[in-house]
Amino acid sequence: MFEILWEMDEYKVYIWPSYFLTLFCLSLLYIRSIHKFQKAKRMLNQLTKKNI
Amino acid sequence: MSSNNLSWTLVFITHLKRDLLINYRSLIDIIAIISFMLLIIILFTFGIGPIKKNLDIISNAIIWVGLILAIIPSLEKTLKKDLENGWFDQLATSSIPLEIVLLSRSISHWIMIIFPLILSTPIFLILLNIGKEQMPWLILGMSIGGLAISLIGLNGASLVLGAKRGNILLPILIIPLMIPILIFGVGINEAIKIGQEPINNLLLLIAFTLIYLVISPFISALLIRIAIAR
Amino acid sequence: MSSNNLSWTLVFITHLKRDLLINYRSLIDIIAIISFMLLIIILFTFGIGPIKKNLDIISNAIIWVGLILAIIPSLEKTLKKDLENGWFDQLATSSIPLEIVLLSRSISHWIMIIFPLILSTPIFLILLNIGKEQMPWLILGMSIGGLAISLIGLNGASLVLGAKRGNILLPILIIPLMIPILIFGVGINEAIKIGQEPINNLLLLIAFTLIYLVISPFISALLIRIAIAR
Amino acid sequence: MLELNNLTILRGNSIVFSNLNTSFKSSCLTLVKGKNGSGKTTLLRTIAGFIPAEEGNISYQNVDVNLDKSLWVEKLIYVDAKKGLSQELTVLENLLAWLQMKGWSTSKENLIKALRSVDMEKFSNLYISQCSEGLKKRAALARLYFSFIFEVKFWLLDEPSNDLDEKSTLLFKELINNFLKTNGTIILTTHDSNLFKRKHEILDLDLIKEKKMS
Amino acid sequence: MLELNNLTILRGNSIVFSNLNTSFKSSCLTLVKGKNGSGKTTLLRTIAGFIPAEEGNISYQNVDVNLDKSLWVEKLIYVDAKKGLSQELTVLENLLAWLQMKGWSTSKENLIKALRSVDMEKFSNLYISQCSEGLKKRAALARLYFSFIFEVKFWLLDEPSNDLDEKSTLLFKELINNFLKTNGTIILTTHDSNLFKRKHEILDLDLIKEKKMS
Amino acid sequence: MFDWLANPHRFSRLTGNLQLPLIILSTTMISLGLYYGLFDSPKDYQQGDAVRIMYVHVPSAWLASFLYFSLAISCIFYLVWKHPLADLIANAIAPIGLIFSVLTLITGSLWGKPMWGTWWVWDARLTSMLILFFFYLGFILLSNAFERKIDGSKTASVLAIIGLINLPIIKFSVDWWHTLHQPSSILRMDGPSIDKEMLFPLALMMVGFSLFSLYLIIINVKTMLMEKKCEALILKLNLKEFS
Ligand code: HEM
Ligand SMILES: Nc1ncnc2c1ncn2[C@@H]1O[C@H](COP(=O)(O)OP(=O)(O)OP(=O)(O)O)[C@@H](O)[C@H]1O
Ligand SMILES: Nc1ncnc2c1ncn2[C@@H]1O[C@H](COP(=O)(O)OP(=O)(O)OP(=O)(O)O)[C@@H](O)[C@H]1O
Ligand SMILES: [Mg+2]
Ligand SMILES: [Mg+2]
Repeated sequence: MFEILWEMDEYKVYIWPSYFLTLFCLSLLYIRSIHKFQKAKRMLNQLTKKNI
Repeated sequence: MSSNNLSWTLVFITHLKRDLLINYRSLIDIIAIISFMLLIIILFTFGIGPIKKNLDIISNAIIWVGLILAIIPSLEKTLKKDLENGWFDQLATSSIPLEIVLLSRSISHWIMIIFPLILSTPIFLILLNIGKEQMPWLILGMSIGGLAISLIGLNGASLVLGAKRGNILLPILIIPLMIPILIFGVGINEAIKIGQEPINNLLLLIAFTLIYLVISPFISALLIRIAIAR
Repeated sequence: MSSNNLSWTLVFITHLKRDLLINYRSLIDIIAIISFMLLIIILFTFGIGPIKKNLDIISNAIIWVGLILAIIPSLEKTLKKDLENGWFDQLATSSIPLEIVLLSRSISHWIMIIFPLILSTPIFLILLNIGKEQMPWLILGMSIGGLAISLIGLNGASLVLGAKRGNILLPILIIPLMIPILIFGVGINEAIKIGQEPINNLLLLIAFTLIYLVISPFISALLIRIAIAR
Repeated sequence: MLELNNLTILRGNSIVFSNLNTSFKSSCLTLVKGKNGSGKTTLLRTIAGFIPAEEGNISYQNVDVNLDKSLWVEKLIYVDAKKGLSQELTVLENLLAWLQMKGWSTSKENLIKALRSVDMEKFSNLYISQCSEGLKKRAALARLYFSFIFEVKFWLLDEPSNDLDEKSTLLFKELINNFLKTNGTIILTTHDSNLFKRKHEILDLDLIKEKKMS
Repeated sequence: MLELNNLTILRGNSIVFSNLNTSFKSSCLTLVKGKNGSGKTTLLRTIAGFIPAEEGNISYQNVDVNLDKSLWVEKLIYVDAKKGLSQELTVLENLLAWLQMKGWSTSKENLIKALRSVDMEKFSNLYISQCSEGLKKRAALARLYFSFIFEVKFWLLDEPSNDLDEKSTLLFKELINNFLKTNGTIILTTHDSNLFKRKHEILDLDLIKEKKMS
Repeated sequence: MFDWLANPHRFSRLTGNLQLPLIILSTTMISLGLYYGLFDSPKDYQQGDAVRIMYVHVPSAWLASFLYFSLAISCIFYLVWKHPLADLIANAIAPIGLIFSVLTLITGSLWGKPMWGTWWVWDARLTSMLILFFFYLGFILLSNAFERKIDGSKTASVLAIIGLINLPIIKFSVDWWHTLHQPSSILRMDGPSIDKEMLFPLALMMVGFSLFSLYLIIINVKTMLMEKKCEALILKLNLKEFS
């Protein structure tokens, strides 16, 4: 099955980057949102503590 | 004595008068804007070199792109000053509909920035040696498209009103909106050049301008109300 | 404790820091300036039409003209604000030579406006499909020519300082001075394109830039002293 | 009778003042006092309807002014440090532009009178860019005169007495007295505690805040 | 001992004042008075060397200050309505930038002290764009404190007391007294005739002009 | 719909039990799509393996366009009915849409190079995507360009709506522009002749991407809701200083 990788020889320079880039961007978005989410959560907890 | 008794056209006129008086007391601006346009043209002719054939290919493009780029510096000030010196605060203490005031702004911008450029088209034609049979169409196109440019420009100016570094944001926001004008405008002359009917492009240009003539003042007014509330 | 004991390089650094801090707190300006350049390119292609052959003729011209036009909006603010809020008055009450302050201004302008544009040349090359063998030369040319552009730009900015509607006057004053840069810059790439030696144009560009590196700060300083006296 | 019903105003994300209750009687002069940053300017701008209130409302004759904003704003004249003068116009032209903006048309005499009321007629053709600070201020204050011709009920003045020389200060006070006679309401901010000998209310924002504390 | 020897100054094409002769002793406070447009600001700007004199000269210890301008301007601090603060920086950053511009380097403590001297340390991180008028003014006046650390001989202050609340006015006066003790010279313009109880010279431009008339 | 969702608690509750399924579903679909796209789908008879780029290119293109539409709609909701939630949603969408438009452009270029021998052509679809990118950019820049967030939100919403009106006009005008100049033959982009074995991974990716974006939007909105809560609490603290 994986010989297909070597079949698409002259195109892989175009195919691989596009796939990797796509995945990279998606994961970037994911990490960013999660990170901001956690940060907000932490801050919220602190503030609620302060208010009580 | 409330302003409601005043007919709106009167309001329109008075504001038009003020704008013209303020921004364009001196001839300098008019000369300046024309020379700016000329310089853009010159820059290009130097950029592509003297070969006539090449010039012909892009002459129309240069004129229209020049028109769009030339007016950008003039835009920001049109509203920003009046926000900073508190004039809009004063406007907010009167019952005149902002929409009218802003329409008059666009018109005054057209009169003082676009119109001079239109008057000086002959010079551009000579510099870019465009055949004179093109002239009437060019002038027609520029006057109509120019109005759209002013209207869009005002929207842009009110978008960046009070924004940090608005002068740098402005071009990004408005240039995309200008593309149709450019395409239809150039289209007119390209059609002439290859001996086709320019009428379709002209109609499209007119339609586009009319749309903006209707919506632009409302958009700007909305934005300025937001700006004053700061 | 008088500033004479301070080494001028130190002065230079501190002012550079302040400028960068003020004008460029954010990425926004960099993104903005690049997008502006991109939009200018887009405008032109729409003006000229999609035919590759035509595009090739003016691709280099577009990049250089784009560079010159793109930086214009960023120029005015660099000095005007500091005149209005009285910062230059304060400068005038210190014994630091204005020349150095202004040199640092040009450099900060280069760093924050020109440099990002240079970094993004690949995008421009793709859009205008310019062969990549041109790239190193284009980058070299833009970095050197760009410095000259910043220096000239600052002169222009100080020339219109305190002038009514300076933002409109500015382009007229500086564009003529930029024409040599344009010619040499485009010259480099045209030479490459037709397989000649670009070295002559490059040398001319360097020479021109060096000249301005020397005289520009003095001119600006002179002009600002005049502006303060108003 | 203008009433502020527990007004809360934000500037940025910070509260300038909260649950402010007070009222301004007609034919009565109120000095808004308070230390720097206590919110005087903010208060005036809110009353003038520039800054939306976060909570509470402003009512004139028991009607919320935001119901018909334009009706409300027509009744007031607002002058602050920004003044709303454009550098490229002369003093007279600025005044004219302002009148037309208000939608008022008047005779040449009245214009002259207005300028004279702040002793500016000899500067009427000076460009604002050539005016000294005090002259600019007076050019802005000349507008107040028209409250005697058209129906204006409120003056909102932010530190009007700054930059004014003795003589024009007197003229300004005269304007105030006349306006109070035509039972108008004046709300002005100042730091000069002995500006007015005449009787006047005082709204001290600091005091109010202290009360809140305790 | 600073002397103005028949100084004539134009603004635009009009003479603001002509053949002005006067002198300012050290450790002495001079109030410049005069009606709006009489030329107070112009005078200060001329002494600070911003506006070139049409005729006459300014001499300090019998040396024309224009011979070595930079030496002269180093000795003075000038604060006016424009203040020289940039909106994009915080109060502290502005002060720092100003110090570096002056070519002075100092310790963190001194910065804090300077801010405290006008009661600004709690606002030190507020952006100027978010400051009220009075806070801006105080941010500008904080510079004066450094005259006690570096050698400054002159303060040229154009209506410094505007917008200041009671408390900061007192602090400001304290600064003035201390500076006079270190025998500095202060020239300031104001319209508030009863600003200073302490003894001070008065330079009344109107009087001078009247004298010229007769 | 917004009315009903406007209440943040209801929003959280409703979306709370949506998140997990969303993320699982989307990741599995995408990874399946990747597998089929790369290894287990036929070549195009004329494009060869290059057609595999389509599986990332087309979904991104589609999402970029769709997301902008929904962004503009929520901006209208925000301006007209003043729903704070609508503003949050718009702000949550913007960066995602931006990324997808960039992806479209880059993968597109990577596709164009082998097919047309050029990275870029001034085709209507490409260009309007580029313009769309600028509208996303403008929206983000503008909404952060003000001292107070709400000013930014309001202004940027207006911009988004302007874009909604103009994007079709621009796209039309660019098409028109092509008819003026004789369109060059090779540079046509009406996609490959898609057979159903290609359609399957394409569909997988499309749905996967959409669900993934939905998940991200929910997360971002929740984050912003919490940030708002924080601001409110800070205000409360300030209030305590007064009373
Ligand atoms: C052989 C080359 C290409 C093929 C076969 C191709 C095919 C496609 C297909 C089938 C679509 C989906 C159509 C739709 O969503 O309506 C699409 C959309 C798109 N492609 Fe390509 N593409 C190619 C190259 C490129 C290139 C080089 C770019 C840009 C650099 C590009 C940019 C886009 C954009 C922006 C869209 C979205 C347009 C829209 O949805 O309205 N494509 N392409
Ligand atoms: N830029 C200028 N161009 C021309 N004339 C000017 C300019 N600035 C000021 N003047 C004129 O110079 C005179 C003095 O101005 P100046 O600002 O010194 O007055 P001042 O004493 O400071 O008044 P104020 O008490 O209002 O501050 C005024 O008559 C003014 O009209
Ligand atoms: N644009 C702004 N953004 C954020 N905060 C602001 C803004 N403008 C003012 N503030 C804050 O609001 C508060 C009140 O400002 P305001 O100008 O009303 O004070 P003030 O009473 O007029 O002070 P002053 O006596 O100095 O004029 C101040 O703490 C100030 O820091
Ligand atoms: Mg105030
Ligand atoms: Mg003065």
